[in-house]
Amino acid sequence: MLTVDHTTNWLILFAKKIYEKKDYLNELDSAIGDGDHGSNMARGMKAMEEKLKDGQFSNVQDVFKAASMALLSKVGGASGPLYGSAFMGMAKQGGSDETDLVAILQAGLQGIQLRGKSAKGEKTMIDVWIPVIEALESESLSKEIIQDAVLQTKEMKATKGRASYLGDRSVGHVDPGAASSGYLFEAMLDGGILNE
Amino acid sequence: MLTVDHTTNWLILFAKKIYEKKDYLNELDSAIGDGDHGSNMARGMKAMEEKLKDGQFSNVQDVFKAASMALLSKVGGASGPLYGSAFMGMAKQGGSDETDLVAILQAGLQGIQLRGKSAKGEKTMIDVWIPVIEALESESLSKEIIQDAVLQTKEMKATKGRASYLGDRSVGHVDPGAASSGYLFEAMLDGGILNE
Amino acid sequence: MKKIINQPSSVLDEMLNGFTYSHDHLLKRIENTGVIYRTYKEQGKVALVSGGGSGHEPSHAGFVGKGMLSAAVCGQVFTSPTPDQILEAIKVADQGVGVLLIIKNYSGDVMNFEMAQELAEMEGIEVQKIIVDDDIAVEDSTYTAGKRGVAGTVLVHKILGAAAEEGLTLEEIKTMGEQLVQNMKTIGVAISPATVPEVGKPGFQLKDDEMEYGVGIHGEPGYRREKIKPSKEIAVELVTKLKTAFQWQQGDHYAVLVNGLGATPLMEQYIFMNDLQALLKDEQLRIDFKKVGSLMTSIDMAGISLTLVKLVDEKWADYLKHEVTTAAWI
Amino acid sequence: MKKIINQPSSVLDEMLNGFTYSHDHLLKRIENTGVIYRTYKEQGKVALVSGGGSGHEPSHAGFVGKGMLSAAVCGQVFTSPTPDQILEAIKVADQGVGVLLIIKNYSGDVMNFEMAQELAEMEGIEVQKIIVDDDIAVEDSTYTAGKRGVAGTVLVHKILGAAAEEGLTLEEIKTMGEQLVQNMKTIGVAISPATVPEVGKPGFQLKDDEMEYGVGIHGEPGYRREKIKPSKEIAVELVTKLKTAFQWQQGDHYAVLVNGLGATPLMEQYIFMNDLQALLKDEQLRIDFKKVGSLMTSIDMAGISLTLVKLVDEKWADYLKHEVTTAAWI
Ligand SMILES: Nc1ncnc2c1ncn2[C@@H]1O[C@H](COP(=O)(O)OP(=O)(O)O)[C@@H](O)[C@H]1O
Ligand SMILES: Nc1ncnc2c1ncn2[C@@H]1O[C@H](COP(=O)(O)OP(=O)(O)O)[C@@H](O)[C@H]1O
Ligand SMILES: [Mg+2]
Ligand SMILES: [Mg+2]
Ligand SMILES: [Mg+2]
Ligand SMILES: [Mg+2]
Repeated sequence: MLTVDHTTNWLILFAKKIYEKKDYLNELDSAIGDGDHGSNMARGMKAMEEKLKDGQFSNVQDVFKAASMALLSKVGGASGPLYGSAFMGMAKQGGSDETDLVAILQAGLQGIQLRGKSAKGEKTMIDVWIPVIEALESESLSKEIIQDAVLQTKEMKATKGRASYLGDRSVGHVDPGAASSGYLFEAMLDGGILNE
Repeated sequence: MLTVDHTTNWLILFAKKIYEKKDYLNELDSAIGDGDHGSNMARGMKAMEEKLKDGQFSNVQDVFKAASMALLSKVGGASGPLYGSAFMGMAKQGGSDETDLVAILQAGLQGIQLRGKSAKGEKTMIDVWIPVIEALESESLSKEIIQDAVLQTKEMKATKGRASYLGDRSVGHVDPGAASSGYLFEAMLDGGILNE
Repeated sequence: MKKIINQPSSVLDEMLNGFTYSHDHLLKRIENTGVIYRTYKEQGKVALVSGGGSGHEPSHAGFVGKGMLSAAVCGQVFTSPTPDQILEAIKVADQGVGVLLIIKNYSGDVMNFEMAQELAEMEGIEVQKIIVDDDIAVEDSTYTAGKRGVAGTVLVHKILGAAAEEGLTLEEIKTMGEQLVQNMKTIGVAISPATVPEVGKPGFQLKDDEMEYGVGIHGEPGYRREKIKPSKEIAVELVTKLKTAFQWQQGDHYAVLVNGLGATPLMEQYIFMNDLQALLKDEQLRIDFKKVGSLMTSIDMAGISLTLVKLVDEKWADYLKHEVTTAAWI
Repeated sequence: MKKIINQPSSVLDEMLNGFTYSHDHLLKRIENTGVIYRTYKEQGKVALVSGGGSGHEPSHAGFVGKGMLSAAVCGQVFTSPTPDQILEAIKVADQGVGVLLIIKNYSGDVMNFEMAQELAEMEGIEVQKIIVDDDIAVEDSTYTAGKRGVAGTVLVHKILGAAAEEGLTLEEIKTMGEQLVQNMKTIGVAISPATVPEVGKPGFQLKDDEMEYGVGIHGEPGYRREKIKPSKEIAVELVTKLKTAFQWQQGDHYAVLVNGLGATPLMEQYIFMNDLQALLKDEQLRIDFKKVGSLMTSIDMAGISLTLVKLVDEKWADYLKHEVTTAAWI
């Protein structure tokens, strides 16, 4: 079961990873996008961290909602509404059942897909969300699986987002949003959410 | 005595020298001005040559007048009105007496000075005109004297024209207008004006 | 990177302050946001709101004013603004009869503006949107995020701004906007790249003698890179692309915009216009409106874009000439 | 050299053709000359004529129109136009009550315009002149050709243009112009040089981290070269120079122009304006008019200049705001 503390801890670990990897994410985005994914996410993480540290949350739903609002109002670009919609979906699902992590992540994925109209294999962040959720369902989620999913985007050809303008030239580069989503799930493992 | 043929021949030799030295004059002007003196003069020479070749001139005055108009209407910048005024002064003087070359050149010099409000030693074209006229008066004009006058401008500090903005940094460079005036007088010698 | 700035991270805030100060007789900024709105209001008229990432100055804030936009939302450099700010802009702009959002077709912009639209509708404001995708450098296929929105967007501001001032309804303006976008195409060429202040180095590289056709206004890749050509040949390339896309007929009426990308002097823009003039004459098109200037830039990118609008609605030419009071439309 | 042009030698002609085509509802070109004149005429009003070398676009032809210049004479790039062309401009501009020449203080311009003045007077046209020398980077001494005329010239066009339209006499306008020039000072900074098309390489060199204060609009040398500084510090340097020159008092009324030199994006110009705003506030000056834009450029030079006008005549602020119809004044 997710608790307010666990969830907060998870998201703060996520923020830390993003700060550490900010330049790397910018570099990934420079290769196939506009070079700002690290800066965008870091800006959002800072706002999220502030909200999480200041806030008094009575339930998991409010934690996700706070994260969603912070990202929506600070990130902009494509990743702002996408992560914002993901956490908004997770908040809604968390409101009805805090115990089912798979259902919560699925609601997050659905949030992204409704907003981004994206499908599997288009070289976006959801190409990490989908295998991670599958592995979680079969109780086999590990850091390798996450990293593997991130790496898999390298060979994909982008058909959504800015990278799609590159056509075939997008092949051979890891998708920056996939990488940042990878950090989200690594933080989830590091936060010990699964061990509870 | 100047004749229409001599004078035309002189000016066409002048044009040739300018074409040959266009880049060099631009270079001189790049060092202490805006790098266009060669292009400016070449543009004017082309117009002058056309006028001289087309025209039927009954006297020397008309030759100088044609040259003046060509330069005035094609050169622009500082050298256009200066050379234009020089030839206009020469035309006026030539109209009253075609025999006295010294008086004609003096009228040309006066044309420059009235227009440019310049005095000796300000690192301009008149620093060639003045010694040339003096040498002509004492019947000692030679190419060395011309070249020497041009070179003398190297050590002067400009106080007129664009080069004046450089202050002390203008020292050490030959003045482009002095160089082009040098070619005018070399052409005069080459044209055999003095031998008549 | 050589720029007259202070901290790269404070570029947006300082620019907007300087902008608002410079034009305080026309417009205001909602504090702590990237929202610039005109102080001129007219009850009962539809309001136009646009915006997007910054770095395209004078777009879009330069077109806020009587006869054009009611408000513009300025995001971080090359980054779409956020829904909460867009919502603020919608609220300040609305004069009771609805707001039209003019969105350049980038995933980020579309998603953020759509979220703002949803939020505004929840607050009872009528909101419609049009999506501008005039850049024909990229094909609209299932393999791309669609065509990009570029310089033509400014002409959309102008035409729909006049329509709004004339009192057309939200529905009418939206319909006109959609028809306009379908009849508007742009294609550009870059000869040197832009440097985002926070990135500190150019977004792509071009050799000293290279140019690239079809580069996007955020430095998105174009369709061909080659040795730099004379203006005349560039004009032929761009006009040929547009001709194929429009399939025009002799005598068709068009409007034309030659747009500088930021670091390109007017001298070059007018020389290009001169080459263009000859080609359009050969094609026997009737040009009812022309405009030259750096209206939709890409920071300090050098290059130009060419926009043509087929004037299928005869009002458009009048609307383009309709008087306005803004910081940037002459 | 990377430019969107054809033959470097035909830059002027092609640019003027493109310019005239783009603005043919406002102005015309006298064939085979660099003279651009407004088609709007008003009998009995004084006509203003300006001009100079090209490469400063939109100056001066961009300011030809109702309420500003009657005609502009465009010379070769960075080269004064010739007297015969200036004479043509005077003749086409004169509406029977005389012509005022507005000349930037360069030897070439002054001499060519003065010759044209003499020629026009011989034809019975009343002509007066004012010489603009607003650039305080260079001292006015017997060791220089005087101070240079730069961006302030555009404000002279604007103020005197409004005065002419109001019906002031030639003598009155000339007197006002002289007073204006005495109360107007400009100082600039370049961060990268300009390339004259026919020369093909930059007029001077600056290292990747260098800037130079006081560079002229033809690349004339400035007064100090140093490592590039943040906009704030550049603003302090320029304002300090202007303060010394003006010796202003708290509460004095000023107009301000932040001018881009050609390749500098509006983003930087507005950031600089923001820094300036703070300094002018500290000085407790009252700023009655502000303007930002690339109005007096130096081809593709990057940098900015700052012009202040002490508004000793209260009409000047109104005249600056007076409506005009030109290609470039917004
Ligand atoms: N339609 C979409 N659906 C899912 N993810 C998307 C979509 N569009 C973009 N993305 C993700 O967003 C990432 C880029 O985010 P970011 O660089 O912050 O935004 P922007 O593209 O506006 O600069 C991409 O790497 C991709 O993973
Ligand atoms: N006031 C003056 N009197 C005499 N000669 C001058 C004066 N001003 C400039 N010159 C001459 O003109 C030359 C520069 O001419 P040019 O480069 O064609 O014009 P510009 O300075 O307008 O570019 C200088 O080298 C100098 O000899
Ligand atoms: Mg990005
Ligand atoms: Mg010169
Ligand atoms: Mg972005
Ligand atoms: Mg010159």
